[in-house]
Amino acid sequence: MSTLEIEPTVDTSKMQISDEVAIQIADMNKWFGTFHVLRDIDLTVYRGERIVICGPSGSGKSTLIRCINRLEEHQAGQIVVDGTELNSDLKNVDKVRSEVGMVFQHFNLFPHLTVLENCTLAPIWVRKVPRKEAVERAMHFLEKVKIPEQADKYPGQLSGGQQQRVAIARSLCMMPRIMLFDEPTSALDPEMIKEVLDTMIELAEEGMTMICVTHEMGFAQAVANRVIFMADGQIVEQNEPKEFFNNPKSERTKQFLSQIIGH
Amino acid sequence: MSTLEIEPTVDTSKMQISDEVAIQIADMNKWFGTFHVLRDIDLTVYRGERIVICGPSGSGKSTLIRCINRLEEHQAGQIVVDGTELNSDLKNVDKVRSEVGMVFQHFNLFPHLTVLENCTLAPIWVRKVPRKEAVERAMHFLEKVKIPEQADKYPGQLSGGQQQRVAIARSLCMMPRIMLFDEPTSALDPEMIKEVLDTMIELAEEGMTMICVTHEMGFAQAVANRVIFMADGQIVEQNEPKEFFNNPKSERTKQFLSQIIGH
Amino acid sequence: MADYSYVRKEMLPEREPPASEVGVIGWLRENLFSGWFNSILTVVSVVLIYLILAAIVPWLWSPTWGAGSLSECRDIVAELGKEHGGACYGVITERWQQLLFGFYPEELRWRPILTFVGLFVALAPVLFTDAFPRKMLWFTGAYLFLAPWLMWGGPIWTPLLVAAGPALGFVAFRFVARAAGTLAGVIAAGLVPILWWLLAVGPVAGAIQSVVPLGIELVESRLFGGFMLSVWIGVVAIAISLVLGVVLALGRQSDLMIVKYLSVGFIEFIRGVPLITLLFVASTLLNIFMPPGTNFDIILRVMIMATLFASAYIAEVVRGGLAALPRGQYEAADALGLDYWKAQRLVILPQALKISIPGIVSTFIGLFKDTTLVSIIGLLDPIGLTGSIRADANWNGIVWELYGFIALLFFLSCFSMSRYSMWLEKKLRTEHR
Amino acid sequence: MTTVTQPEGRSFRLSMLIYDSRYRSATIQIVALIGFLLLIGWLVSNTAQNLATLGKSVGFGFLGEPAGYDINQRLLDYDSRDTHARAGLIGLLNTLLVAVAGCVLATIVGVIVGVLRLSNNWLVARLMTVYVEMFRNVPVLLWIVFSMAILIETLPPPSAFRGDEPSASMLVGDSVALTNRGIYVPEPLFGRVDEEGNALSWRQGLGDVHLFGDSWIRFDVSLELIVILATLIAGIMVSGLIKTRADRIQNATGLRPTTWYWRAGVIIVPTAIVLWLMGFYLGKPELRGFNFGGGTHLRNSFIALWLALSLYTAAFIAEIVRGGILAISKGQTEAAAALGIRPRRIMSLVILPQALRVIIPPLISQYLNLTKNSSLAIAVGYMDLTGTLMGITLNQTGRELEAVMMTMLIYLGISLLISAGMNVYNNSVKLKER
Amino acid sequence: QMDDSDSTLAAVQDAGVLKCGVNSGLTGFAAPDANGRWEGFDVAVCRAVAAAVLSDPEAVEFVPTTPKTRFTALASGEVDLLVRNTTWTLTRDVDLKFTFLGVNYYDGQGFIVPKALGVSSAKELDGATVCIQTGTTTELNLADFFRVNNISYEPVPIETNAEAQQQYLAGACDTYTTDASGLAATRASFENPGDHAILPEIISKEPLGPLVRHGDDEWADIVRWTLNALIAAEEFGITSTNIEELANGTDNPEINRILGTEGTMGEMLGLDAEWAMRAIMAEGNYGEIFEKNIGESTPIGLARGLNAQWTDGGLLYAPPFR
Ligand SMILES: Nc1ncnc2c1ncn2[C@@H]1O[C@H](COP(=O)(O)OP(=O)(O)OP(=O)(O)O)[C@@H](O)[C@H]1O
Ligand SMILES: Nc1ncnc2c1ncn2[C@@H]1O[C@H](COP(=O)(O)OP(=O)(O)OP(=O)(O)O)[C@@H](O)[C@H]1O
Ligand SMILES: [Mg+2]
Ligand SMILES: [Mg+2]
Repeated sequence: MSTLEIEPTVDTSKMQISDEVAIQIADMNKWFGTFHVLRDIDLTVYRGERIVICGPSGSGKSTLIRCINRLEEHQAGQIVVDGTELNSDLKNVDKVRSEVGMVFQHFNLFPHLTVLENCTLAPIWVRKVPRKEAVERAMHFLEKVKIPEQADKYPGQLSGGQQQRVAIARSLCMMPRIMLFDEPTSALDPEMIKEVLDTMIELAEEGMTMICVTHEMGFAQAVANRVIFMADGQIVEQNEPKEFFNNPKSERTKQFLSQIIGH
Repeated sequence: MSTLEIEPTVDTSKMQISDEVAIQIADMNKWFGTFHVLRDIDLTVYRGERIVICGPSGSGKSTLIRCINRLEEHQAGQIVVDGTELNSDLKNVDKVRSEVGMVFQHFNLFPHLTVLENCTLAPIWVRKVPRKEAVERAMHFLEKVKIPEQADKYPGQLSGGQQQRVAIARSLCMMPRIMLFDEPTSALDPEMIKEVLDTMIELAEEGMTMICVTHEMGFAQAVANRVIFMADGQIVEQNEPKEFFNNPKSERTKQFLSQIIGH
Repeated sequence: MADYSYVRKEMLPEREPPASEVGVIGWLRENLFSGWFNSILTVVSVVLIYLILAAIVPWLWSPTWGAGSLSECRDIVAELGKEHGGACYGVITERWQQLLFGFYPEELRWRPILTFVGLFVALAPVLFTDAFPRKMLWFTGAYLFLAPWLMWGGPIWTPLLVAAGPALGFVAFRFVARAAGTLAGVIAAGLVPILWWLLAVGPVAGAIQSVVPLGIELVESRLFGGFMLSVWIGVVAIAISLVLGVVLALGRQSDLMIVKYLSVGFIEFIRGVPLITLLFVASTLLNIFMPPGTNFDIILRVMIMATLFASAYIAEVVRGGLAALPRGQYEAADALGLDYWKAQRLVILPQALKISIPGIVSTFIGLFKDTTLVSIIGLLDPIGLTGSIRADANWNGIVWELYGFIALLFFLSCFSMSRYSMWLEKKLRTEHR
Repeated sequence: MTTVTQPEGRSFRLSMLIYDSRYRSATIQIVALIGFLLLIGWLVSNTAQNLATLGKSVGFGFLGEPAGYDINQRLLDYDSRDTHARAGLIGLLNTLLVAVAGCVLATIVGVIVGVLRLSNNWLVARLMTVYVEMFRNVPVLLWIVFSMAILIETLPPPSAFRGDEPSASMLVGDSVALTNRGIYVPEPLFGRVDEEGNALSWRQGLGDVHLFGDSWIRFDVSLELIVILATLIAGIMVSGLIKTRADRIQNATGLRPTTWYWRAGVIIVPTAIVLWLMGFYLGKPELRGFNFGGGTHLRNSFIALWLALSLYTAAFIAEIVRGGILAISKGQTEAAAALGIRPRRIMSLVILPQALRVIIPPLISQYLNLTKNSSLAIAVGYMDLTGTLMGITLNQTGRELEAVMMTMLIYLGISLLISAGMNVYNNSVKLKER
Repeated sequence: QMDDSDSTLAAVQDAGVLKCGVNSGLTGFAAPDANGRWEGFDVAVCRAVAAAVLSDPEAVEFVPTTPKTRFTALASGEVDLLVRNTTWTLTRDVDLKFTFLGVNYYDGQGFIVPKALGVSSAKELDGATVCIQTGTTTELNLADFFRVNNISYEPVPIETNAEAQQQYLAGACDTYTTDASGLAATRASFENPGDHAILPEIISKEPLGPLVRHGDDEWADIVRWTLNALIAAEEFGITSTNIEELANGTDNPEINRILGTEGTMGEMLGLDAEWAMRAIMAEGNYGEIFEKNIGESTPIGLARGLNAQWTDGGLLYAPPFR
């Protein structure tokens, strides 16, 4: 993993963390068939927090954040997002999903729609935003991710970095209060990683609550206010980034960090 | 482009250039449809020369060397290879092709044949070499490119660098007097570039006439005795490597070199 | 803001999922009753299955294997007091051999069986490339000539001399290619075997046979029938159409306008008309198109038309395979100095054909099913035979048992072939980089 | 540009025909063409010779002669004194009828089965798999024969409806009869009268227009039909306007007004009024003599052929649909779900537009197959093109060459039309891509 | 026209086998049994010809034909002889260029109805659904009959007799029409034959007989006189059981001429003297063939009717062997 050197211009002072709880996960368990993939997860995320999750492959990181917007169903325990409990009530699911944006490793843009249409689709059909307003909003966020000029192209015509930035803009257009990122940079060429991370840093500076699965340790150090290390479906260690990287407590963490950095 | 540091062990003294003309291109023009891709190309290559062609993408480098073994047909002017003019006479084409080996960017090995079979195919069927001799010859060249132990594997089982070396050995098995390389390293991971360049340097040391499209400037400086810069289908500048890199004459060349090195 | 620092002291063990998630209940909940819509679907399906089975099973269960005629069956069923009647299997007992082999002489039936078994042995090295040694391909080659001989019989010399055709073609190629170039060589290699087969094989085989009589009993193709006929038409048509199809596919991919349009015209024509019209050509017109006095028997004529039919489809399959190859393969072959035919034979076709095998298998399945159409022009394939069997006063009025038996035969063979082709496709997809 | 001309004095040599790339392709093509022409010539001369021996001549005069046979299923009027040409036309229309009806039903069933195969209901998915495998792996001819046999054996004969205690009864308020001779449904009629025979509407129907006089392509156009069609089209256009307006409102305010009842209304109400004005009523089938009379009779042969072809083709279409949906990666669904889009909208906004590009080309070639397979109609006595032109006409007149060739050319024409349609579609999709 | 060099007789004798076109399955007339041996009334004629020409009644290659393929098969030389319940009509004789060689079965198109229908005459069939076997003269006769009587009907065309029977029994058609012989054969295999009646109207003449191609009179003569020999044999009481004995010579010169003990009839036909004897021995005389395959003792149970000898009031009348 390339440990990106983040310039010290990241302005953490702006990143306010309130006392309000954004996500509350209690005693959550999940199985795939008989495979126990998430075990007794307890996690409280406050509004404005920026959390980075790391851990070896297969440790359940993706599954955890996919549970938060119910792309996966958990079988035991509780997940409360913004005061709404995720259970079999589909209305709650809809509510949570409209609060929570998600960005995937492989962008998952809709290839048959232009960039602009990708961004306006959900606002128009889910939020019932007038088209004009939706377009304005989309252009606003496309400017924010610095590709307003690509609005009329199709995703296939963009580079990976550009596509991922469109994906971020598409999520933002739904005005989410929480953003989930699942390894947003790991499918990108090195030159493009930076442009995506820059966009994410900007988001963080604006106070967005973020949970990000990533192995970009530079990003974690610069932006996160908490790093969570998972292994075998459990939260093994969590701490502030500085402490976490300089002074890991558990053996598993040490071993993992040495691998990542030695790489 | 990574400018590879070539060790100064390259023994240029061995690289003899004779007065004999290997390739003579005069006033050659080529169009793709109405697009004028090569314009008034004049080029004389002497036996034993090592020529590197560089230039921006789309400038016609590949097309030029593909004309030399008639993978593309030129529409005006003359190309004489080893005393044989390339014209509509198919016998001449066959003759030239058997004198000229070519290595592609994407290797183009035959995936259904083992490495050894890849190397013996053309000698047996084109040169009518007895199978035993063809195998011996193939093993000889596979040793030369340092992968005799892979002879019975299929190309799909090899790394990119190994595949490209097999491709070189395959060409050599036809005992060509001239070798053409079209960006032989640009599809390779950085670690593998060196092994392929080493093989090519070895070839150069043995006095093979070589024309190589590449952006590996280290290689050009160490091995080439002439660098040709193309742009817009024309030869814009040519010179000895030292002069070319340190003291480019034309604006286009300067601009190009600054891009390549600044990158 | 809390203090986040947290370290797990000991790792949690893996636990069993809650009972509602696994086991029978979990499975049922997840797969059958997740949500009201699914529950309704499940109930509807169960009812449907019950209705179908309730209608069929009692009918199927009927101990009539020994009955010698429909009326005997009726008596047996009536004795059992079955309300809705029962199947009459006596007809299968009596006629299954006919349905399988047609009128092929009983004492010679080992020959089609042997041919059929040989087919698998011959196909094995082609279809399961990894599991069988390449040497077995020799048997595959020999089988091409052995199988027709086994089926039709006659002097051993005929297949041997027919097999000599390709060899002669090769010699001709060598000779002519040296004297007049590859293209002429290829033409000669095509013409010589054809002339040899058409003009020389018959008399020469006859001559040798009169000196050294060696052979097996001749079986006329009119005796072919039943399922064997379907298989045999399918196999022969596919085998020959492979050659024709490759030629057509190359023609269609060619830069030469006329060659291309001739190929396209042929392919599109054949694919544009129903097979039944081609079979009508076989039954009513083919003899008119041939020189006066020529007389193929109807099964040969059907095979000819089926071959033409299959070759258009195979051509499209092979074309797909050719198109799937990257351009670099052609260029590398060119740069090595291989000429067009060598490049095709050594580099392009081996790869393209391998990619095409699933498509070829599907074409075969389609053709195999379509062979039932020959019943419409009076051939006694399984469906044609049902007519003849029902013309027997004993079995007049039988419907389901015969059709069911035939459907079962077709289902078993087509299903297993299509499974194989799917397996192969999956394998090729992972293999192909 | 300076062209280097070929050095002078290089005269033409014969070997250049093969070894010179300028002549080589021409040489090969001319050889191929000559070979082809020779082949054609050979076939034609053989044919001529054989026909001469048989004392036959080629000619299409037979098409103008009376056919002499009756056709039960026909879309245009026809009786046994009409010509063979008209019989052929009736057959062709029957072919087209069953092909179009088959394509429609096959698509509906295929899409449903394809989607259900992906259902997370284990039983349903299995059931659909069984359906697909069962139909795909048994020859279509068997299915056609089977479905005919099922219709004949399981449905009651018309006589079962007769008598004081009939063992079978009509459905849907005595207006639909399922019999083993086919299905009788009410037919639309105009100019309704009351018991005394007085017209109940302003017109006693409008009558028909006869086109093409007495020739073999003559046909009647019902004026009522034209009026209804015109009304329908006008309604649909107004409905389109309403949709445009709804779009506009949605664009402006984000809220889409509920307009479906308006849109349905402007189509249905005017049509209903027009129908009433013309005295529209449904003529119910009723038992008359040996058969049901009145109503529209969908014959067994048609239904059996239609069902068998549709269900058989549907099995293939189901696989195509399933493949098309699977080809759209799971990521697309997840991304849409994560945006809060509801499953049904995900289908219509994200999955289907993409899947259709994958699905439609193979779908159309299935339509082609279905059309070609409809030629198996003779197995159940449905008088399609093969049954008339290549069947009874051929058999009565002994004109094998002409009849078979004409049939082939007609089928070829249909196929080419369908594939031309497919090409147009492919090109239009391609344009959208980049 | 054919010249002598490709005479059918020579071709058949060269091949050593007679290619005979038959129905692919018609109860009593032609059908293969469980062992694949063809049996039936038409088949017997083929065997008789083979016996006459090749001295081996088994030297027949039976080519199953459908109504659609039969004429092409004969015209193209795929079969040497067509014996397949084919009606002798002017068009077939003249326009299709075939030669009919006599009549082996006088048939006529009739109707079968369930007795429950309460119909006693075909003229009462107004509006009925009629099953017909397509590709034959039946549908033309049917169209004519209903038109002449100015009544309507609904034709249901069906490919094979077996399917027609199935539809008729299920009530999918009110009546089934085909040659009366076929109707009788079909009715015989019903579960309750007594519930069905064959209507009195015979709406057509259907003389069924063997045919060959135009232009080879020698071959036509052989087949024609083989058939005549079978008929005459019955008239003169020559049966397969007494033929050996009669062949030793009798007082009846006509019998002697038929059996080749007198005269040179075989030679005239280009055969040997015992040709007719072999033909009769193959499956018996006409009467025996009839009884064995379709007569009253068989399930088909056809009465001789029109097919009785002229001496018994029928139409069978073999020209003199003289
Ligand atoms: N749909 C599924 N069905 C069954 N097992 C699954 C499924 N999805 C994931 N798993 C398994 O659950 C475990 C955790 O998967 P998860 O994707 O959450 O890991 P991760 O930590 O994100 O790994 P990575 O870094 O490779 O993305 C893995 O062992 C995986 O194989
Ligand atoms: N077969 C072809 N048909 C039409 N245009 C072509 C063809 N091949 C190449 N071209 C065009 O000719 C021009 C020169 O192509 P060429 O491949 O020679 O460039 P190049 O200098 O090798 O570039 P690169 O560094 O990208 O390989 C390009 O504009 C290309 O688009
Ligand atoms: Mg993951
Ligand atoms: Mg290039």
